[in-house]
Amino acid sequence: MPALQRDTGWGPMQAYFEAARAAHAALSQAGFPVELHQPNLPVFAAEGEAKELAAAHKEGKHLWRGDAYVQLADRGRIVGLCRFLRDQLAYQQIIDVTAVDHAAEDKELWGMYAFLSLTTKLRLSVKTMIPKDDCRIDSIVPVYPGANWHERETAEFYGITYTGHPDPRHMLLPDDWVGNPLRKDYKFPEEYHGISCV
Amino acid sequence: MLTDPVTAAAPAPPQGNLWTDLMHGVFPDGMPWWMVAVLGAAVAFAAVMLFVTVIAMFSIWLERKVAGHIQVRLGPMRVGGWHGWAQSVADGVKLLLKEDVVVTGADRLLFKLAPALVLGTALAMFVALPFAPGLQIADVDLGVFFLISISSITTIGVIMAGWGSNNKWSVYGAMREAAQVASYEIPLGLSLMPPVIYYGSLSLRTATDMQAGWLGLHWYVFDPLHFWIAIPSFVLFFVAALAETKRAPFDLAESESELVAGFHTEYSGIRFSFFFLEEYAAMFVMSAVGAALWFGGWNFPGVTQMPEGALRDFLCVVVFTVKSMLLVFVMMWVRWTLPRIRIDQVMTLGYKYLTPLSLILVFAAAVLEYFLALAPSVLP
Amino acid sequence: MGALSQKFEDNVLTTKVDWLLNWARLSSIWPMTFGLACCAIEMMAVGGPRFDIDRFGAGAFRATPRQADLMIVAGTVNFKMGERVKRLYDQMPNPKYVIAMGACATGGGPYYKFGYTVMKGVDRIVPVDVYVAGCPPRPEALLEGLMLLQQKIRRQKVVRVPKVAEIPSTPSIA
Amino acid sequence: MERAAPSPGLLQPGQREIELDVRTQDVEINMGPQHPSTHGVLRVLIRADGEIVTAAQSHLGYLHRCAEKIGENVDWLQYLPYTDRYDYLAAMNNNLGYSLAVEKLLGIEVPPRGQYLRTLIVELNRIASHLIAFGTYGLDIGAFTPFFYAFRERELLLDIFEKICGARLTYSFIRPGGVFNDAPPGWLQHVEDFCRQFEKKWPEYWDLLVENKIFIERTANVGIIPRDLAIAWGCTGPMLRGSGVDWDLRRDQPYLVYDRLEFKVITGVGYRGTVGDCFDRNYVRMLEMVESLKMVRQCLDQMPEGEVSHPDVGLIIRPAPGEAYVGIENPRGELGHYVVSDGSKIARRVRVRAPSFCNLSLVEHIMPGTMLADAVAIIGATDIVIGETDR
Repeated sequence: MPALQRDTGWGPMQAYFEAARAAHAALSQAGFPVELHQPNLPVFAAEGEAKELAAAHKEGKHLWRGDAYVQLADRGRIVGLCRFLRDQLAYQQIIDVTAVDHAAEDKELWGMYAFLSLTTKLRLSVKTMIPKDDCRIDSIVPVYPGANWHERETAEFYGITYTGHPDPRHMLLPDDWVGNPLRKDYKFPEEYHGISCV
Repeated sequence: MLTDPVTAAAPAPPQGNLWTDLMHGVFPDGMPWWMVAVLGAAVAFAAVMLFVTVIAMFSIWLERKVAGHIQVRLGPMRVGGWHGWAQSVADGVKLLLKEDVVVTGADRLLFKLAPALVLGTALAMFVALPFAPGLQIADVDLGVFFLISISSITTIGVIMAGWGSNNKWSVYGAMREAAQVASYEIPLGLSLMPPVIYYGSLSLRTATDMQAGWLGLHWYVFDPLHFWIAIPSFVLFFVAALAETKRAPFDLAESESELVAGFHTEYSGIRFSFFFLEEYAAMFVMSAVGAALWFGGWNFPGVTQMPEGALRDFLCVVVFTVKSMLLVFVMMWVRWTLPRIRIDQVMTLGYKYLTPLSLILVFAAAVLEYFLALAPSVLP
Repeated sequence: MGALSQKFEDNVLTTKVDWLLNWARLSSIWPMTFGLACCAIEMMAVGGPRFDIDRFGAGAFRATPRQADLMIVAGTVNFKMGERVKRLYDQMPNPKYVIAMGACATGGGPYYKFGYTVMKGVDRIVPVDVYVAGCPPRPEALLEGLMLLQQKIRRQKVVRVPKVAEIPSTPSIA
Repeated sequence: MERAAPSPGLLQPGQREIELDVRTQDVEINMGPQHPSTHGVLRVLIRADGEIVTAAQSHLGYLHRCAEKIGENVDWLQYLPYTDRYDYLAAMNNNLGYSLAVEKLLGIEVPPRGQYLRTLIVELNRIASHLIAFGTYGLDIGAFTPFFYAFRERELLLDIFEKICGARLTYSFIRPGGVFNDAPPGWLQHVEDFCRQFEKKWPEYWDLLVENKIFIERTANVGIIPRDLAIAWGCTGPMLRGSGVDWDLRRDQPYLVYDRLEFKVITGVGYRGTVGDCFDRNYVRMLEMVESLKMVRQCLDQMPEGEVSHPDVGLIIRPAPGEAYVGIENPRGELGHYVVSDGSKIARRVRVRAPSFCNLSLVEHIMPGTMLADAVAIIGATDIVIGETDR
């Protein structure tokens, strides 16, 4: 039985790389402070990759695999970037707005935005850094209304304030919940309204 | 609780019926007329109560079995043994034993009065049903009129229940019921007119008598000259009756997927069981009216021709009940097949389609009778 | 039953009355339509054609707690929902029963350790009669839970005086 | 296309006067979290003027189970059972989405038979999920019987799943590296038998519910979502296709072996009303069942021999550092898994982009102006799974 015709089983990889490259080019031309991040490991793991990774880790080299993404240096321009993506590059849909907290001692959160174009069939990830001590970023709801609930959710999970959000209530947690559960330094509650949590 | 207004108002029935005959048997010298009336009413009430309870419980069991079999399952199978025949008994006893909750903030008087009113009207309707030649509690001259006017009182009970419950869902259910019944009274009443014109009487007894005869050809629906009016008017009546009894697809008052349980959301235990009984009693009454006016009442080939007597009366009761239960079965069948209509569509259907259609039918029936009266000799 | 409840000594009559009342209760356990999570799908399957809980007389799913006898807590209860579960339980009229269906309702299940909003068992807010194990339990397991509940109801004393500190006896075969 | 999110506006109590000095007051109704037609524990706060809904506001979180936090605390493979549990109606699809994301970081390819088995079983699961959607939608509209018919067929499907992985609902069958085990003997025949049976039953559903006059009246022209609104709000799946957008990840960004299968992408065409109404959403689901059946048949025909799993993937997985997003076509829309790895055996972040969550966010904005019964129809047509919206 022959191997599969296509390179992967998880979707068109190359299209993503090209999408990130093209978007990076267009965005930098439009004056956005963006940089392109592309994985430096091959799409498929070679034999003995684990050793190679361990060696690279010792040397402090960052080898990584996965999706290419575009990083926005100035988080204040996220709304403009979204509008550019929507109007110029035909990314009609916001797929996801989320954040990543890598470690409790990190000073910054990643703000992640995933876009999808229904016409060019491309996907794009945009990342921007949000410092934890000034945890605010502009809301992109005016551009993509679909980001509404994603931002509400991320706001309560990470304590990010999306300035200009039309409906900044709690999304999933009770209104009187204390803490931002997806932060790495989150302490699990002992009790809630008199009901023990352990 | 309930004194039958009709029996009380007509103290000395001109001919003896079964009950008065019985009384005369016990007191051969005769009783004072008021004692006859009171005792007759009491016995009638007991009989109706028993009959209604049995019929309603049987219908509830049947509903669950019918629903089960339509839905490719079995329905109750364990309780009591054979096909869960005791299911309704268990349900009834359990509901009696449940805690009787009266909600905080409820209008206690309305809340408690509503189930009694609803069940009372359902019982009152049984008074006019002609079960057998010798077994009708009161042969009301205005039988049909009496039935449809009494059946609307149920609505008042429903509104009381909805309002008294201090629950928004209940109020919605009550208001829907009010709107729905108010609009379906008209087609219901009008769809009863063609048979009334045909029989020339509002009495169900007269109607049944006029349908006596061999085979079913004297039944209104099968009458060779009238079936083309009888069948559409029956369909109209049936649809309006579904709406009147709050059955699907017109069960907006208690529509489970929208209003939780509608007007009886806050009712539990025995009071809830009153609503339950009423629903099935009302279904039976409506079906019985249909059976009496369109399907020959107690008449059945062979039974009609039997000599008068207890056996014949018994068979008549069986025939009448079976006919009514068949119509009840059709109501159940409809319920488990069709989706529910929205309230504005209910109104549209009632006012824009059923009412004009029933008016046309009344007109057609009147014209037909007029011409038949003109030419009595040429037609059979 | 308020005036008569638990006032009478054991004798033939009261035993028979209790038998009848218990029989009615256990034969007509109306559950509340109260699906929370994954287990709710299995609860629906129990009402479905293959398992058909209606065979036991427990198929009349009532949407309103006022008319329900049994709350099947089918799924994970978190703190936000817990208040509602408590309220729904309070809204049910006596006698009322609770089946904790599945691992989450029983004790937090797979969310025990890291589920910061998950209540570690619904028995922290409402009394539970029967626990059904599984994640989610098979429909047969829920049916068995129902039958266990029926057994439990069968042993209840309604008009008879309950013996204080009765040692629970194993049900005999006879 | 600058569409600011309209504020639900439930926060200030309001009265309004209409003509003839009749003062009416809007009623605020709390629908849920325990309500027969909110599909679980969704809570919708509705403000209604009589039967007309004037505003609606969804409240979520009654089933928040911290799936994303758990993802950061347990092993890569340990997380797999949690994916079963957020969309419990289509657990295979969730397993698949997560596995694909992890495989992307692992850089491995599943052997052909594994891929075919995955496609086959995912499509079967899609049928099972759409069956529930169809049945419960009937329930919402007030028809009880379709629900039971749907469950009858679903039980047949669950038998198939049970035979291959031992579970009825939460399978954990598709896992990083392949599938749990190969099909047992006779299993493929069993699937074929199911296809034959289902083919006969499907027209019954169509006649019973979809072509029913009352059903059409209740759903056609109700809750219309125009094309651009659906796109802007990030709707996916049948919700997007019901609005006439021809977009299906299985065709447009093919994963597994979908590029080798022939199938049609069903879009709403306004079969009985306007494009994008509730009827169309249900219509898309109904016809997708047929398409899935076709795909299952093709998978059976093309099923290759060989291994089903990648041999290198053990119980402890250490994917390469990096991040990966994989979106797959779940029965409800695009199910995205965004995983971030630092090379250790525990993930840094597992983000689930739940399709019901995004689809539901639009619902409260199309409800105003409809009737109370329509609100139920709209929620039903969205086909949400609360486990997934809340995670």
